[in-house]
Amino acid sequence: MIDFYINITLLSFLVLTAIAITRVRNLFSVVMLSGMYSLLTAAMFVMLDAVDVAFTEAAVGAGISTVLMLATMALVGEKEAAPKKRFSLLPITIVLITGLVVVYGTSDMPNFGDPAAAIHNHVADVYIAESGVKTGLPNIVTSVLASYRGYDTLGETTVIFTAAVAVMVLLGSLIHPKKREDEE
Amino acid sequence: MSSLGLYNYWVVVVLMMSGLYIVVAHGNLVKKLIGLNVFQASVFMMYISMGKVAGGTAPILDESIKVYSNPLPHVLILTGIVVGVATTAVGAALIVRIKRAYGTIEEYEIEKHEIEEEETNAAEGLTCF
Amino acid sequence: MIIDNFILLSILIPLVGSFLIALTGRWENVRESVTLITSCSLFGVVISAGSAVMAKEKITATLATIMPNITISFDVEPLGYLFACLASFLWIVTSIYSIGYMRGHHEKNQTRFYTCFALAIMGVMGLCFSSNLLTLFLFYEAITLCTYPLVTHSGTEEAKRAGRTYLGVLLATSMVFQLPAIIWTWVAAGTIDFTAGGVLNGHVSTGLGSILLLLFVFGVGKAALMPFHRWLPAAMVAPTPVSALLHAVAVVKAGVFSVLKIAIYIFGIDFLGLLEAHTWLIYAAGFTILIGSLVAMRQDNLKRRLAYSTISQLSYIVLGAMLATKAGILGGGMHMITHAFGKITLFFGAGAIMVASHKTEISQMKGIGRAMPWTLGAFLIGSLSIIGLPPFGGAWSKWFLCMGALDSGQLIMVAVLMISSILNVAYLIPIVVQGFFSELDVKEHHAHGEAPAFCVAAQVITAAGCLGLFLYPEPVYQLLKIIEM
Amino acid sequence: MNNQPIVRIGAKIMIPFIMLFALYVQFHGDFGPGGGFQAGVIFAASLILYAIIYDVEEARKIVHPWALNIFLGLGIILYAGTGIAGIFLGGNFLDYNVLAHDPVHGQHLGILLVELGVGITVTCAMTIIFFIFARQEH
Amino acid sequence: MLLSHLPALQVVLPLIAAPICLVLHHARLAWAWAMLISWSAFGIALSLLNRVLSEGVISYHIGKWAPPWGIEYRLDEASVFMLVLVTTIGVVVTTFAKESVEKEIVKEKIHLFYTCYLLCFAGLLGMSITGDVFNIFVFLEISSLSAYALISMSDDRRALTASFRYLVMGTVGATFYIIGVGLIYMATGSLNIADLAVKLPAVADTQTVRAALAFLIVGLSLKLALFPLHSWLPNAYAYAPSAVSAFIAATATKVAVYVMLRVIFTIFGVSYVFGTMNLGPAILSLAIMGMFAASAMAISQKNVKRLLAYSSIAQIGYIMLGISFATVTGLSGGIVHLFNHALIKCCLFMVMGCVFFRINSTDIKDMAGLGKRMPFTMAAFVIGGLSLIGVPSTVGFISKWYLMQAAFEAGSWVIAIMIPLSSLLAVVYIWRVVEVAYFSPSPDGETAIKEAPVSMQIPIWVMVAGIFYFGINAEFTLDVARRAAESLLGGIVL
Repeated sequence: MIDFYINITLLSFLVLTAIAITRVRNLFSVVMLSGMYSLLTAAMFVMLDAVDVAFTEAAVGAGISTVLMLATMALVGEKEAAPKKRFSLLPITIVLITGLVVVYGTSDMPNFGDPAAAIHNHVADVYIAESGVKTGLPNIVTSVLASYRGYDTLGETTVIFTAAVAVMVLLGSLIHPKKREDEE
Repeated sequence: MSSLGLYNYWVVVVLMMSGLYIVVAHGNLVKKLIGLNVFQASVFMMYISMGKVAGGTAPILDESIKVYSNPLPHVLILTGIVVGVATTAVGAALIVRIKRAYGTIEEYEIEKHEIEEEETNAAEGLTCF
Repeated sequence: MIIDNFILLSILIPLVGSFLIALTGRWENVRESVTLITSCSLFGVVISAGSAVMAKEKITATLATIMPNITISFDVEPLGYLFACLASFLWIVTSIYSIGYMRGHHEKNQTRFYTCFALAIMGVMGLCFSSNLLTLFLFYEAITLCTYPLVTHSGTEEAKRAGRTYLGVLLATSMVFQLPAIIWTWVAAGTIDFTAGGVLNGHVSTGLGSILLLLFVFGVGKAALMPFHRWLPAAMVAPTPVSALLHAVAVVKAGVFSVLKIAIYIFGIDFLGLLEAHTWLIYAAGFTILIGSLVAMRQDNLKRRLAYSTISQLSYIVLGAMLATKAGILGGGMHMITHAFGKITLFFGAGAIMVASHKTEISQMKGIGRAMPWTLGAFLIGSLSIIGLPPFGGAWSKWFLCMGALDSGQLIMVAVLMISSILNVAYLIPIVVQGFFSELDVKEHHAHGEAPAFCVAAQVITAAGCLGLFLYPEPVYQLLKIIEM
Repeated sequence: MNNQPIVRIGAKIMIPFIMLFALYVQFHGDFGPGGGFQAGVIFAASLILYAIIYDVEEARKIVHPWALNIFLGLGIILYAGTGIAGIFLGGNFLDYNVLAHDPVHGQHLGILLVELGVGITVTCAMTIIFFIFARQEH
Repeated sequence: MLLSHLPALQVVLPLIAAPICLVLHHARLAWAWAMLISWSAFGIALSLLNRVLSEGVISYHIGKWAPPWGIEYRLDEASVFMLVLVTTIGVVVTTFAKESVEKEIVKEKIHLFYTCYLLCFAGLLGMSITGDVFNIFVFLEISSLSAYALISMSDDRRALTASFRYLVMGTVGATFYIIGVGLIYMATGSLNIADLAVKLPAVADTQTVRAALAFLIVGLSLKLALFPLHSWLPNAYAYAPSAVSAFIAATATKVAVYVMLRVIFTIFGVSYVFGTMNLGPAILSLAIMGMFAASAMAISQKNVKRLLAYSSIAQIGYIMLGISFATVTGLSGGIVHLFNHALIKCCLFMVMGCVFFRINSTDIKDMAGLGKRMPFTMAAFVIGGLSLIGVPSTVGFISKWYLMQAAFEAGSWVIAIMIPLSSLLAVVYIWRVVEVAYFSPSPDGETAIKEAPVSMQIPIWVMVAGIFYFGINAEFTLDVARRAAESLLGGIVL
């Protein structure tokens, strides 16, 4: 039962953080809050048995992303202007509809954690049953990531590569000695 | 744990909505980007929640364990997180450039600049025709 | 050899000609020689197949298969052949005329003019020999696009506006009415080939048939049936040879030719007669005939008056097709020829006056006949032919049209034809009369003589044609008679 | 932060340990949580830490930008190369079974190699991205 | 031996080529490298096309893991059609890019340009070839991220905001897609497309699957710029470097359409989407609204590239219109239009590249008298424009014919008339440009403008030749499209 309470607590904190992010207008606080959000998410992932994901989320979400956003903020300033537009119904509508559709979709799903759900009994069961024998690795996530779905991971690596190249494109490559950007 | 029912998913929905709301409603580009992160993170949580098996443990094989949580969502979300940070990096770089080009990162001010640019163009156009 | 590749040759010659014209544009004498040679050889090729057509030999050619079972293909049938002869012959005459006109008028961009002209003729040739609706549509659109630069030739704001109307009306009608009708026919009948007796009978109800007929007839915007006639007066900003050949002969006749062809080979006159819509269209044509003439009377600009006259005359042919009788088709086909000769003569006259005296308004043309007797003489002959008086070609076609109207019991239409003839007299003859008998307005303008020799020659030829068509209508009559309906 | 000796010395001590931890995560990923991606991020973190403490231009001297660029791509090439090696050894693309005599060994080797590829690319990518951001002027 | 692994090489080749291109660091060298790779990819695509047409579906198991456990490449007529399309455009645009990029992009960044270009290329190929819904997402992101970078490379500062807006909307779209994938994954436990098609019918009547369909369609609609989710597109196309506009306009949205086709027809099946859920009318009305609204907006544009971008949105409407009929004719019309429109838009954007190359602007007002000064370039514009309008003997006519035929067969002649009506709007916006270019006097006192370089002319005229060739002899494209449509409508590809 302790799991249950931890779970509830974490989720409540997540909601609070998310709402705080929408309200706060100091970007520095927002970035910090989003780092917190990532850490809470990571903790949540641990609760849900996704240790690899938790590790990654902690390293990326709370680490790299936060550092990156801080670096950005150092360059662009940290104050968000007060909303100039009148309160508009459109965003609320879009968000509500999206939320309702997700609720609609999830409410027909098997209960949370239900071992009989289709998701656990079609593809994943085979991974659990045979990956240890076929790859010799105890970490199923690693064997699925690198071998069964190794192609996805190749793509993922390429995505990171693309991001690095894109940043070079936008802000100038490291190779060139430091100088002011030539665009302006 | 089964008493939770679908509670987990619905909390995720709330997170998702707040993330999307930031993206749609806020004009500050940094905030938008963070909203995008929140939105994506909540989707990741939805996936991981789907992979949870009651009474299961992390999918690392061990003699003594019988029930494991579903590893596939974990794999997918690992990829998802990477994609997310990649997007954040590109977005942040774009914001830095936009700040330099326009002197602001508020959407409506940028729009104002662009409309002005368009109008000066149009004025030139009229003299030409 | 020539007969085998006759169709492709007759399309290729103007195409190659246009390329050569574009290439030799720098030397105007060479360029104009090329034009003349091209037009003469085209006419030669076309005429050489005459006996084969008379003997009902099957001449076909397929260029490409666009979509499964839909091809770009050609065959020769009498109606199309007749039109091809007409267009290729008048192209020679117009080429002669153009040389005089364009030089006399010091026009710019003459190379573009001759190139597009040749391309338009290519379009007409393709249209004449098309053996299915798609090919017809293809060349129909090609004509529209090739003549657009001719309409906007001068590049003035007025010309551009006219070009917009021209392109807008022609493309809009063809794309919004004609193309859907073609595809609907394809979906309903499974074929869009021109077939003797029609293809629609038995595949569509008379209700749908009526809708299709309306779509087709209004879709052929070049037939200038009201209310889709606006493009024709607008096109009058083009240089006069364009108005003469294209907007009195090639383009507009391409329109009515398409109507005739669709009526005969897609609907079939039997099925056509069953359709509700053919009566409506008869009235629409009658309406256009009368209103066109009435509007023509009110125009002071000579070319515009002639344009409205053309609108009115074109509806004779549409009327002939819609009567759904053999005599009607015969009259329509014949009117296509006789009106062409008559109207081209009139336009030549208008152009000649413009070159020689720079006058465009009828009210300025008092006494002009004394300075330009040849021009105005030819103009008179053209007018008489249009009115339908013997001994000129127009008399025959009006006769047959009246016969057709009587055959199908449309007495009102007989009356319309009569009234229209009177109106023709009213808007054409005063021009000649004031030209010959009023005093020349000397103080306004410098004295001028007859138009350039090239122009006069062309007018004489076409005026002689009007006479010839009355005396020897036999070939035309024979060709039209062997159309299988 | 050149005038903060405590931070500088602290960092100097920590950086090797962070790197060591990264290596542990890299190669222990087969058994416990971790793997190329996490290792790459941690390794990059050590370099980023160095750059924060000692300025980016200093860090650039240690990890040469050219090397970063080359290794950035090398990771992918290592990954895809392992896959292509599978083709040349008679399997499909990314088929590790054929890499060694025994399929399980092959899998082991293959996973090791591709994880290494991921690690290299991620390290370089993260480092590059941060360095570029850090040397922008206001 | 390599021959049987061509499906893998198709994507991996440009993927490996990108990092190599990054270190080449020399403008010409990078270009030559990209050229080599795109030609090789083109060759691979053709040989795959040949194999699929003669032997049927190819299934390639990556890592020899049998689907649904491993990732499968599944090549049927539809996917191979996309491969050929993307690689053709790739070859053409790479040829074109040489001079254009040298002019528009600073020298030190040219190798980065080609790196991104190859990545985008690889991403699009990966999306077309894969048989796994999650893998589609990964490659979607590769192509999108590189596209954001490519777009932002232009000199115009508006390209930056356009790119950012694209990034935000594209990411939201991709995340929606991921939510949809998650929901169907939850319902079936599978990610493999063919496997999903087998598994879904059993659970089709659940809210989860319905919600999944909604998310997938909305997410992909964002990506393919279906009206009214198009707002990222006009600026992105208008202010990107010319070569990028040509490439992305011809491929990116098209591949998204292809993924949409996969989702609708292969995964969910036509009877579910159009029968049970009855989405046909919704797609149809959005398509028609897009056709008219976007064309109308195109008319009021001052910048020709922006005009063409709006026209692209309208053309997406045509494609979706064909899909919404869910008949063989309609679908093959849509697929053929996909191909045809790619040819046309690629050609037109390249023409604008040439114009920009010489006069540094793509505003209509600056194009006065250009018909005389750049005769070949502008002739290509006219031909492309006519094809966009749908004049017979060009490719645009073929697709319009098929779409109208589909409309008549579906018994809705009102829609059939809508198609040419919206083409009339195309006449208006194309003719605005034509009139200025041909019938307005060129501004005086300006230095003489030369025709664009030959290396930029050749790809344009290759496209023009394609516009005519496939417009006069469409049997091949129609045949492939028809087979693709049949295989899509047949549910699971056998």
